[in-house]
Amino acid sequence: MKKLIVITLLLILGFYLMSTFISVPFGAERIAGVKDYYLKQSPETLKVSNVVTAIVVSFRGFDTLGEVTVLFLASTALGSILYRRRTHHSGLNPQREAVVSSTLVRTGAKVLFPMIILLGAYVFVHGHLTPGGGFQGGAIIATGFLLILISYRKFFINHNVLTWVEALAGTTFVLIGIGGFIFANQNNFLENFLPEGTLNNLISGGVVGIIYIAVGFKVGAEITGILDTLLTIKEAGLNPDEN
Amino acid sequence: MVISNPIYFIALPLLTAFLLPLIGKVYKPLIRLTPGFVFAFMAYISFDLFLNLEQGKAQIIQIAGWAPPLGINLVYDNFSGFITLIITTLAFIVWVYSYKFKKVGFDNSKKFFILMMLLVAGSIGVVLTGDIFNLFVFIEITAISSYGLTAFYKGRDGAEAAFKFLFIGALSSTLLLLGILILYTQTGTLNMAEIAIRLKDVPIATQAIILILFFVGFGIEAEMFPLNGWVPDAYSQAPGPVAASFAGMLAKAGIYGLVRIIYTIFDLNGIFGLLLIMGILTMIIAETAALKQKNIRRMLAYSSMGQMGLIMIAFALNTKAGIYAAIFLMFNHALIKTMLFLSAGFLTYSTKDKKISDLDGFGKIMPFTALIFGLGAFAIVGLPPFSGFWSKLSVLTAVADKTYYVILATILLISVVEIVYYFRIIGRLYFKKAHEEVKIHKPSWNAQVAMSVLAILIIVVGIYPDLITEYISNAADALFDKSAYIKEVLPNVSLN
Amino acid sequence: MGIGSIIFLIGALIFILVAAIYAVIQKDLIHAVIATSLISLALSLVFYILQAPDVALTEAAIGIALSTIIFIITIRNTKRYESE
Amino acid sequence: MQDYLTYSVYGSAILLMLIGLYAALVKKNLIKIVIGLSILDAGIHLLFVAVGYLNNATAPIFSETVLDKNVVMADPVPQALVLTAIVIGFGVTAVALALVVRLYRKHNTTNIDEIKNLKW
Repeated sequence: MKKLIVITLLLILGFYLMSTFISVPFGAERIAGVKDYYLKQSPETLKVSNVVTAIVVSFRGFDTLGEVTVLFLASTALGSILYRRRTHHSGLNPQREAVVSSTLVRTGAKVLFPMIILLGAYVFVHGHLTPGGGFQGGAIIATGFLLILISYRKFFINHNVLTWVEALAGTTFVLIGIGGFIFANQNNFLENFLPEGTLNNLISGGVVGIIYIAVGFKVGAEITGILDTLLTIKEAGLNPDEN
Repeated sequence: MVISNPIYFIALPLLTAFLLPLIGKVYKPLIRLTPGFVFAFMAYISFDLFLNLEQGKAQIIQIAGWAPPLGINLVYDNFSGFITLIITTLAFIVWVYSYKFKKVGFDNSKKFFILMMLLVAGSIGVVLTGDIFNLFVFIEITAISSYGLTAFYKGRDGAEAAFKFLFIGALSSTLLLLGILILYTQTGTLNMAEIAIRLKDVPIATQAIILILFFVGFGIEAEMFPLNGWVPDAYSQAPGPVAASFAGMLAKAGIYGLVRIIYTIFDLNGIFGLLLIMGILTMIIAETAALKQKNIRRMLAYSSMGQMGLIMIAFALNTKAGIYAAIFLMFNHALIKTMLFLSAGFLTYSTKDKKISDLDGFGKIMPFTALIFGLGAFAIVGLPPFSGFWSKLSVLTAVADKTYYVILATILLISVVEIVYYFRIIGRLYFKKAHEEVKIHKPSWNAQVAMSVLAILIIVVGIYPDLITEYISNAADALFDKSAYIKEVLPNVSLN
Repeated sequence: MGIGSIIFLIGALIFILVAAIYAVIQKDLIHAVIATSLISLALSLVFYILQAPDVALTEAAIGIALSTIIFIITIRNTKRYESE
Repeated sequence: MQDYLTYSVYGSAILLMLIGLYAALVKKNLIKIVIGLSILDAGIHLLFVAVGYLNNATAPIFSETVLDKNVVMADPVPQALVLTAIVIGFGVTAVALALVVRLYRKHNTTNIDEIKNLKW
């Protein structure tokens, strides 16, 4: 009975959504809006060839700050929800009791790990030139650490390093923002205060590249932190007296 | 002056939240002190900015140097400034209260303050931003920090409440995202002022769909009727100061977003009827549910929902008097509910179930806290010497001006219900014999300071309402005059 | 858009829907999670065809790998089968 | 042809959302609910990118070969927005799963009907 009601409601919702979206046919020319300006200004003024990067980091850079905050928040909230007790003796990773993975997996992981990290770094360093950027690069780096974490059960991520990377990358982002506030022409938060350079050079786009590198470090560190928290979940003993 | 800039309301808490783990490595007590400095500074600049803001003017902050509609912009006008002022002040007071926040250890107080700071930053972001997608990002920031804070205590059923909250929140924020997408396809822009201009050419049916999606998206934080299932659970399971800041900041940010969308972007006649019906339903259902509650925190949560319903009714009147009353109510509700939650936190500190019946005779056992709670109860039902009276009076006159006599009668009836359940508690506090064995927990000095400041504010505003009526009236003007908002944000665009 | 891309696009969309239905009705949660991971895989191909390489890359890294792994870790810490 | 594409792309995106919503609303298993939410997210992301596509467009990147400005480019704005949305969705999923683990620790079940300390 409940299923029937839900399905009926969903079909009504689907019908209305479909009738709304029919008015903008797939692939047809769209209403003129901010996008035309972005497509024009991004290569001309900002000297960033990847327009999506230009929008994410410069035109809508504030969203990106918020987005990085969301990830930071997720990793903090995860820590507070799952209550990781700190193991002070760092060798005592609870996962060491788990089954050791095969030599093949371990060797493969060892070979792949540097390549994955390199790919991730490449993706976020070239964020303003090619597809990709801080989020993608950071996520790729996190997958590299994930590979190591699941193939070497004794691998222990030093949380001090993670904390430092996370905090410094986040601070760099905000400080670049405040730098724009102080040094840039119009004194706006996040405004570019470095020379733009020439289009399609690695060093171009002013602060865009630097911000995306900071984002890459931060996203990589945060997702690695989330994965590590979840992987060491067994450690979390719930003490009912803890109120 | 460079120091006073609305951008700091968001940049500063984010910076501190990112740095807090490092600060903790330098010197542990700084974890608790730094948020206080930041909140105090934010409260200072919000006073500075608000008092220097000319009436009817707005301060537009461009981010990254792109003038609106291209980049994201913050709009600091009389209305958003007033709400920011409330939020920053409450944030500081809540920090004072929770400075010695139980003995949870430094690692946990670090997480607590990070989540708390981002909740404040997110709420202020929702209030200040002038960009519809940025609004969504800030809504998500407030939402995720609230999930974390709700589940903060391990001993309670916080995880259950948080999951419920997360479920409703994730669904409604997805629908909000869908609404934003439809808006973008129809108007080609994300700036709220420009959307308001371009929406005239959009078919009414499409507008209605977008509006319903937005209603669902903001309704959850504004505690609107079908979406407020999380409220009593989250308020009763979260730590005391968190419940206080949900009432004072989260709900305020939600209702702000809703009315900003309704008044500034859309131009549909049916909206106000819908908001009115939702407000009445929310108020009636919540207040009658509050009457039945045995747990004091749940009762306060239902009462908070009822108040939000009343605020919605006042906003739905679509007159200046109605908006004025609604903003006054928001001010009072933020202050008084915070005070009630903070004092209730200490009254029921040692009891396990936080039952109302456990409070018998506490008027003698904990005179100060009980007095604060009593003051709050008197103020929230709208008795004369307190500030709640003036806001309730202005709501009633605004409704009467519109000649909605049925609604007037309903509000009066619901007020009686409110009086019944609040006075029941006061009766228990002062006129019942105490239980044999009571464990009490004396509020620490900083908590006493926090509660006293709130109490003094309420009494002062109650005796001299003229102190703030001018600001509220300016805020109401800022919301009501849509074309002024558009002109401030987009000075080069001519309307029509 | 060439005819080849269109056929590929339609095929990927059908695959996505089938995988989604499978993910919803499957009682074994690990299988359901693998199906959602396949949704992400097909989705990132669709994004690539629709000229959104940035989004495709993000979906590939986050949707296929990271989301799936956090689901699997959770399932390993809870129950694998959905009971009626 | 164009009509068929409109119906099939938007239709499947909306259908994907509905499937996700159905799972989230009807299923009793907490992990299934989270899976439903992530399918719902996937549907929205598809819808975003589909709306941004223009006929015969290239990706919005000015490499050396497409520097003549007459090339039609896909709308970059929905792509930028969906990047943000994907990352936010990942954060929400992680928090949701952490809550599931904690609920399982406490109640030893992932069935929503058996977790009812608070009234729904």
